[in-house]
Formats: sequence, C-alpha cells, structure tokens
Amino acid sequence: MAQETIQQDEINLTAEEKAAVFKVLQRDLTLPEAAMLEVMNSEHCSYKSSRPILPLLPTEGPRVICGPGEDAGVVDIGDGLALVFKLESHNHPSALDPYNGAATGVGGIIRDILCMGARPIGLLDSFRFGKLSDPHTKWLLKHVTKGVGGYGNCVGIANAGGEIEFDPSFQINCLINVGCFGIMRKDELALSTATTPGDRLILLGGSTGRDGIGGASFASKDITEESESDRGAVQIGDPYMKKLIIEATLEAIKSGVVEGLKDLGAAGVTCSISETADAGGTGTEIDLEKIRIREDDMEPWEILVSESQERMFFVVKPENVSKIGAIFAKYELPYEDLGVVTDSGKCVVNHKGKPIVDLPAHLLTKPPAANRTAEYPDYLDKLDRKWLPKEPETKELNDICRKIMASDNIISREWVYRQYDTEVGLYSTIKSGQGDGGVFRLTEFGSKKGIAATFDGNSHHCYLDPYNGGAGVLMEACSNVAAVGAEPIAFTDCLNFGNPEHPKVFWTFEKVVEGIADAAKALDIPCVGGNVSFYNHDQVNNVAVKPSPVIFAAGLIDDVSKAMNNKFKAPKQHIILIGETRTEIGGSEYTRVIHQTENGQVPKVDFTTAKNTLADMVSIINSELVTASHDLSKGGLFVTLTEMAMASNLGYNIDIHRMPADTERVDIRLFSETHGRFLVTVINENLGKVVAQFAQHQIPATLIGTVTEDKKLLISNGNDTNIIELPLEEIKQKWKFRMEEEMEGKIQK
Amino acid sequence: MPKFSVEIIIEGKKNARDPEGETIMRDLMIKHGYDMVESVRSGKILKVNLEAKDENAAEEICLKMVNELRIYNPVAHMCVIKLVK
Amino acid sequence: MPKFSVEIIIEGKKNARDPEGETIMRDLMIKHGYDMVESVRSGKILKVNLEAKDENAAEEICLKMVNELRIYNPVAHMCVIKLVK
Amino acid sequence: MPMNVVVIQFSGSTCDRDLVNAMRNVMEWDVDFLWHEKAMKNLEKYDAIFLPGGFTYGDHLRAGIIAAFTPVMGKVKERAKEGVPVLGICNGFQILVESELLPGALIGNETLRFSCKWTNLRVETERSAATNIAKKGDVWKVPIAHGEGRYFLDKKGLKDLNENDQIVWRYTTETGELTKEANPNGSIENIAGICNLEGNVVGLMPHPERAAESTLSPWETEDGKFYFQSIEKFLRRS
Ligand SMILES: Nc1ncnc2c1ncn2[C@@H]1O[C@H](COP(=O)(O)OP(=O)(O)O)[C@@H](O)[C@H]1O
Ligand SMILES: [Mg+2]
Repeated sequence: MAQETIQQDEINLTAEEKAAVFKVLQRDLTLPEAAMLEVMNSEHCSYKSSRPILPLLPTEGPRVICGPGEDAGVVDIGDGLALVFKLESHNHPSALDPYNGAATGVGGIIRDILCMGARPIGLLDSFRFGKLSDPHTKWLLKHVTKGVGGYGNCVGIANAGGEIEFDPSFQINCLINVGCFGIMRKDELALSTATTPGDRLILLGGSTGRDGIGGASFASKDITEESESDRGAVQIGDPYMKKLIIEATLEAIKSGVVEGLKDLGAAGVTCSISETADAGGTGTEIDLEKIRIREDDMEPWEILVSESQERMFFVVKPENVSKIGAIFAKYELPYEDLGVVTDSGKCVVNHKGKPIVDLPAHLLTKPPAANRTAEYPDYLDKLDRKWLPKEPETKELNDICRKIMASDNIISREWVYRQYDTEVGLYSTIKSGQGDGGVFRLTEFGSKKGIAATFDGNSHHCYLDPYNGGAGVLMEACSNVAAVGAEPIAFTDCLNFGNPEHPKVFWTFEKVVEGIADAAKALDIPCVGGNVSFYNHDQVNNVAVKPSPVIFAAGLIDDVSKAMNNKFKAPKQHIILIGETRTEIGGSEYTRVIHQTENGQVPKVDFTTAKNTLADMVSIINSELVTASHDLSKGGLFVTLTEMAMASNLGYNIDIHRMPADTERVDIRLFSETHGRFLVTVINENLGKVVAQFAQHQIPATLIGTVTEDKKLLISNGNDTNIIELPLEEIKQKWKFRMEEEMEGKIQK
Repeated sequence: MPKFSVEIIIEGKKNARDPEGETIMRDLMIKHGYDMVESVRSGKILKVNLEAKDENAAEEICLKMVNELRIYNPVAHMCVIKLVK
Repeated sequence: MPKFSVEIIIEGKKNARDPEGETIMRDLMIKHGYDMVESVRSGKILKVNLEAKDENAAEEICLKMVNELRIYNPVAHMCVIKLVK
Repeated sequence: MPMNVVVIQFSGSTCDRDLVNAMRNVMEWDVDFLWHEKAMKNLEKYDAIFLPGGFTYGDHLRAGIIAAFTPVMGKVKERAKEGVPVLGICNGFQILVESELLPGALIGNETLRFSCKWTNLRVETERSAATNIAKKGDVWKVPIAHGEGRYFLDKKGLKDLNENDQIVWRYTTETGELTKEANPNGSIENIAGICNLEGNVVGLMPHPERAAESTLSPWETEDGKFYFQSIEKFLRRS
C-alpha cells in the first residue's frame, strides 16, 4: 500500500494480539490500520477479559429472537411484537464530565435500541456515588441527573425508573449505567449486517470530529489524574438531532429500504464497516473523503475511530439510495454514500484514490481473548459471616427505624426522577415511586399487554459475597418485575468492576457471573445481552469499586390494567407476608447504617422456591386477588411496610411474631434482607385463595397485620405492647425530602 | 471598599460541538435571511458585583472562585473572566 | 467581505427574578466564604461570527436580527450587543 | 360530529403523537397529524389547530422560539384572527407566546430544574375554548413536564390579563387554594394557562392529553377530558 507504515513495536497491542494480526497479514500495518486494530482490541470493544466467562450465562429461551451479540436483546412478546432492551455503562466519561457523560450515555443506549428497528419508549438509569453528604457526590449527582434528564426529556423518551446506591468505594469512580427499551413489529427487525455485494453504505447524521477519539480505550483504563488530558475533546450529545434520527430511521425501516443498520458507538466507523461485513460474510469498501468532518486537519485514523455522537450507518440497495435520501431530507438530516458492500471479506478504506486500510473484517471483529487469572481475594477471609450484633433493646427500636428510613440508600429518589419526564408517550401506568418496576402499556402498538422494566444492583452484597450477591441481584430484579404482576421474561446486565488484570478483582467478576448464571437457570430466564465495564478503580484511594452488577429485568403482563402498585388501598385490609425470613443481615442497611460493619451473612437465593414464588406472585396479581404489592429488599420488612404506608397515607399494625423465621430476634425479623419475600394486601374473602396459591409450593403466606386508618406505624411482637410506634408523617417527611434538602440546601415542595 | 463588576463567561471548549449554537444559526438565523452569519457559539454569562481592594483583587477573587466552586467544569468548558470598566 | 465577531448578551429584566443568579450567589458563593459578592445575574451569551461591510454594519445586522428573530423575549429579557475587537 | 382538527408536527416535536393518540383513542376524534411544512399548505380546511407539547428544535435558545418562526405559524396567526381555536399545550403554549399570539414569556422554572409532576389546576374562566364545559373554580388534576414554564408578565400586562378575564387556569392545591407550594415553577400569580381577548387562542403548560385516561393517572382521574370536551363544545357552537 502507498501509505507509510508503523513499526511493530509502536503498535499498542499485546503480544498475543499482534501475533494474531501478523499471522494473517504478514506485512506491516498502516497507521489507520493500527489505530483501528487498537481500538477494536480494547477491552470495551473486544470484551477480551470477560469473553471467556460470559458464556456461563444462559441465553436461550422460547421468546428469544436475538441474544447477546447484537446491539440489543430482542424478545418475542406476542401480538406480532418484540421487546428490545439493553443497558450500558458510561462510568468514566460521567466521572469527569457528569452532564455530558451521562447525556451521551443516554444517547448511546437509545441508538442501540433504534438500530434493531424498534421505537425506543423507555429509559432507565442506575447511579453509584460516594456518600450523599459529600460535596463531590452532590456535584456528580446534580449534573448526572441533569444530563440524563436533559437528553431523555428532549428526545421525548419517558423514564421508567432506576436505582441509586451510595457507598464510599464510588467516591471518585462513580458508576453511571443507563438502559433503554423499545417496541417493534417482529417483522421489522433490522440486523447489523451487509449481506449483498453491491449494496451501498450510507452514513447518516452529525459530522465526524475529534470528540471521543479513543473513547473506547479511555473506558478500558483506570481513571487517573491524567485522564482529563488523556481525552480528546469531550463528547456533547445532541438530543434534538437524535430525535430526528429516530424518526427518520423508523420511517426508513417502515418504507422497506433498509437492508442493514448499525449505530455508531465505540470505535465509530471502524466498528460499523467491520461488524456489518463480518456478520454478513461480505466486505466493505469506503472512500474516506466522503465522511463529513468537522475539523479540517483531521488525520485519516482519527476519522476512522472517532466516536462522534448522533450518527447511524445504513446498508441500502443502490436503487433505494434516493428513496432513503428523500426521507432524510424531510428531517433536514445530512447523509453521505460512503461506499459499497463487496465480496472480499475485507474492510477497505480509500483515501485520495489509494487504499489506506485493507484488513480482513474478522481481524477487527474477532480479536483474541485475554487469559486473565483469578485469585481468591483475602479480604473475604477477614469478614465474619457468623457475626451478629448485640440485640437492641426495645426502647432503641424506634430510633433505629428512624435512622434507617433517613439513610442514603433508603430515602426517596424523588428529587432525581422528578427531573425526568416519566409520562411522555402515554405509556407509563406505573411510574417511578409507585411500584417496584415501571409498567408501560402497549396500546399504541395495538396490544393490551404491558411491559415491566426494572434496574437493580446491590454492591454491598456483591462485595461481601460475590456469588450470592450476584444471584441476589438477579432475584431482586425479577422480584421487582413480579411484584407488579409481570412475568420476568429476559434480562440484560451491566457488570461494573475494577481492573481485570488484578486477579483478585477478576475472581469477584467470575463469581458474580456464576451467581447470576445459576440464578438465571433456577429462574429459567435468559440473558439476552449485556455490557462489561472494567477498570473502575479509584486511583486516589487506590481501591477498586465494589463489584457492581446491575441487572435490567424485563417482564410481561398480559393485561396491563391488572398491573399492581405498592400503595395500601384501604384500612382493614390484611397484610400478608410471602416467604420465610432468615438470619441474613450481611451487607444490609441495618448492619451498615446502625452497626457500621460489613460483617454477617449475605442473603442467599433459595433456588428451589425462587421460580415458584415469582410465578405465584404473578398469578395472584393476575387473578386480581391482591390490592397492593411490594417486594422486600433493602431495609427488609420494616422499610417495605413503611414505603407502602407512605405511598398511601395509611398506617399499619403488624405482629412480627407471626412471621415464619429462623430466629426470634426482633431486629433480624425487621431488617433481614432475605430474598424471595413480598408483601401483599388482600380483602378478607381472598385471604384463603392467596394462602392456597403459595401453599401448593410449600411457600408460606402469612397474615401479619392490617392496614389502619390512623397514620401510625405500629409493630408488636406476640402480645399487645408495641415495640415500634412511630407517626407516619414524621418518618415520611424525612424520607421524602432528605435528598432534596441535601441537594438544594433547603426544603421546597 | 470599592466595588467592581466582573463578567464570567463560560462556554464549551473550542473543539467541542455546540448543538445549541449550531441550531440557532441553521434553523433561526440562516433560514430567515441572515446568511452572512458564519458561526454561532452559545455560552453562559454571570455578572458578578463584588467588593475588593482593587481591580486586580476583584479579578483574582473571581478566578479563584470559579475554580474552587466549580462554576464551570474545566473538562468541558472554558471560562473567561473580564473586569467591566 | 471582512469578518466580524459580535457578542449578544441576553439577561433577565431587572423586574424578573433571576433564581439562578440568586442561587449561585447565596448557596454557592456566600456559603463558601465569598461574602464580598454583592449580586450575581445570570444570562446567556451568543458569539456570532459574520461577514459584513464594516464594523457598523456588523453591529447593525445583529441589532436588527435580535429584534426581528426575537433572540430575546422583550417581555422578560434585555439584550446587549457588543462588537469584539 | 365530524371534527376537523389538525395537530402540527414541528422539527423535534416530542408530545405530538401523544396528543394525536389521546384525541383519536380517547376522544374518538378524527384528526390530521401534519408535518409543519405540509400543514402550511392545508391550514384553511381545519376548524381547530393544535400545537403539541414537549420540545421543538431541541428547545435551543428558548423553548418554542424557533418553531414560532416557521412559516406555518404565519398561517396559524391568520387563522387565529379569523376566530379559529388555536390551542397550545406546553411547548405549544411557548410557541404561542413567542409568536406573540399570547402575551408574556415562559422562562426557566424557579427551581432551576425540569419538573415532571401532577398538579392541580383551578379553572379561572369558562369563556375560553378549552374550559367552556367547566365551572369556574373546578380543580383538574393534570401533570406538568417542563423546564421553562414560569409564566412572566409585567405589572401592566398582568392587570390587563386579569381585567380582561384572560387567565384560564392557575396552579392551586387539591382544594383550590392558591398557595406558593402549589406553584410548581414560580409562575407569576400561579398562572398555568391563558387565552387571548377573544378566548379562541389558549395556551396551557400542563398536559391534558396525559390526564385523559384513568389508567395513566395516579388518582384514576380523567380530568384532561374536560379540556377536549370543551373544545368539542366550542366547535359545535361556532
Ligand atoms: N436513578 C433513578 N432514576 C429514575 N428513577 C429512580 C432512580 N432511582 C430510583 N428510582 C425510582 O424510585 C423508586 C424506588 O427505587 P428503589 O428504592 O431502588 O426501588 P426498589 O427497592 O423497589 O428496587 C422506584 O420507582 C425507582 O424506579
Ligand atoms: Mg423492590
């Protein structure tokens, strides 16, 4: 080739990666080729560390249309429709530039859904920061929230929910994950392939600039002090252009002219031209000059790896180029015809008439995996699994409850979700704060079904016990979906960890994946995609973040009007606790907030009853036997009960002596975080039916108390004296407004 | 102590995109006949009145303040401080 | 034709409250020790590059444009145009 | 009664399909949904014109300003003068203000934050095209979702607005009290929506199309229907 070449030792690839390249190529690389290979070999693009582990996750099921590998998971939801969903991390960009980092994260995940051919209708978000009271946390939280809202609101996609966790390990390296879901007609599925030589390659949208050069490699390193200068220009999202791209893309798909579709995310044009070629068993050839650039002096390699936002890549029959052009023109969107699909199996890039890149597509898309070693981390030995706190005296209980309800990880997230449009699209029937998962109706698509979507994570459990923590996160996500009455049908995950080259970090990664995989098998739910974010390491304090898998579970409810929220409906209704309580307070709110320790046994998912518990929940809700429902998670029984009371402005009167548990201890009964438990309310005549439903599977459903008219939280333990007696209003004020007070420095309603 | 007026102008970095400026130019200005406009950058301005020993001190206080209080994020923005005379 | 650079500064009228300026002053500056600050007004700035016959023309074009295209809403905002030299 | 109404879609409109769906599915209206350039050519044929909510042109510079300068708005102004109902919701209200079909300005929320929540709207006049089936003092539950919804007008303008009975809705408590807490964005005099002198041009920040079905409301209310039913009645009358 006519291009100057780059010395082998200057190429930023590992020895194995180089060997893989030169075995095939047997020649020197041009500079653009080296840049393309470097970015495609980065952790972020190649999944080189995680690839050997991820196959543990079950990916098959009768509903699965596309599993891992495509841009997003696709599942069949009947009525000719498919649900498309995915989540992704944007941790490093958000840690340094929280507004733009979070905003472009949202932009990226929307593209993933769109490029399967679906209309994106819902967004979710998951944040992990240091302590809430810390000024840096507030700065991050404020701008991240503004970024997620700024993008999502402007592009007109409703927020369906999310989760937030505060823990010192995220002080510097916060974790920002965002998810999106969309709906499409099954027959409109668009794949990222270029199958037919002669088809044209069209690039739609924004111009290509220096922003985000090396973004993928940036996400594949620790954040350091140099990180700032490390980055090319920051990426700025343009939700207005994205909105036009969404409408134009959907219109193009409807008109039948789209043969293949790929979004431009990590690795930009490089990724598009190689993945479409490799997936289609073809080749691609483009002219570099055709790409519209924003800065005149951009080098070819920069253009090829730039991750500029708001671009889409289309494969179109030559005779349809003008047709698709007319659609783009309506929205005044610029586009270019970059080149052609070939049968060479290669990605060729021409510059001034000469090839500057000529690489087999598979060299780019299938780099070798890295062989990471895993080593048991000794911090686990220092933890005391059997640890139990001294049992608090009865008179201390009210204050313990007050503290827990006002703690960082329990207080209301309303300050955050009020900044998101939760209603746009007229889909959301259960909105943030009203239930365990967001519920979206599908009326617009001609179906009376509903989609339930939820995010869940629990870094505290995963840190103390990666295996059981990982399994627990999936169980908790599926429980949230079941709690609104939806059958969990599939999930995707985002695995946020430290540096995979550290064997002790990698061990926790392996264990978490094993835990999720075993739980998925027990629950019989497929994983249809995911994302891995490594190198989340706080250089200042030299600690990795706590292992933080975040799970996006999707559920389906046949009749959306039956979806259940978490609000008590009327006084005198019975409160039923589903499931059994065990002494599992390791990593719990109670242990951390009240006893300031990380000891104790982490909840273990009971694989034998898990699936039945969820199925029975779905069944009683769909048979309209219950009037409210909520699953037990962070903070255990007390927090769940109180959340239901606060949602309704009604009180409760509970006898915890009645609950089946492996201990008599009051504190453990109140605050244990054992999985697979739910609270439901029922009217008298349905009590027997609900108990019977669970009894078939030997799952206890226990009447523990009633909803009361007066706004008091009353808990007794086997006799007439209350061990807890708290005014609802007082607890609610603290819980509801503490985040706002922290963030605004004052109360405003 | 004498009083001074300082303008703090915060805008995106040179090479960063400015979708707001681009839209204002394309969809408002150019479309309505102002095609002599070649570029628009949007930013934010804070006009601060403060007491200080002298002009230099006023500027210095503002400089320290914008950095310390993160009035702008150096990763994404540039910030210019101008004493208004 | 020669090129000019013009700054368009849009800020709230005095009679419209400026909660952003107030908050920045009260919750950020004063609270963190910058009590020499007496007032803060926040606004928006557009930096426009354009072609024009001369300096005067550049200013005039911008003046006409801000009014005609309501770059500011006269009910709530005031607007100042400055040629950058 | 055949309803001859149009919803105009601007570049980057986000609550356009919502409005159309509510009209079609809930109100069973037969509505045309047109891209602004297309609407421009056909505007004469409609009995009512709707400007939907959300965002337009990314809300760059100011919400509604760029859409206010689209050619179709010139036509909308002409139709408004002829007495045709022109209804702006959220961004539509902002467009009406920026195109000077309604007085005032809609500026950034006092909280400095975008805010999405359900509010209570007290009907202040029955004479507008969007409230004529309501009783003055009725309170509707309708959600807002905006970052720039603070209504502002100078003293003189405000006096005229009051005297001419142009204030259509105010934010109040559930029971109709005018309090500071009930005001979600700092709007002057808690104003949520206004109309022109004739009552045919009406702007409202909250979203009635999101409040017209009990399944979408946390209270299972359908108050947004009153808005659409009023327009139905207004059209029948004229
Ligand atoms: N970052 C966020 N974005 C949007 N909604 C959120 C966010 N964090 C929490 N929420 C919402 O607040 C409510 C309570 O959250 P959480 O306590 O995590 O629920 P659960 O314990 O049932 O999973 C849910 O409706 C959730 O969707
Ligand atoms: Mg839950």
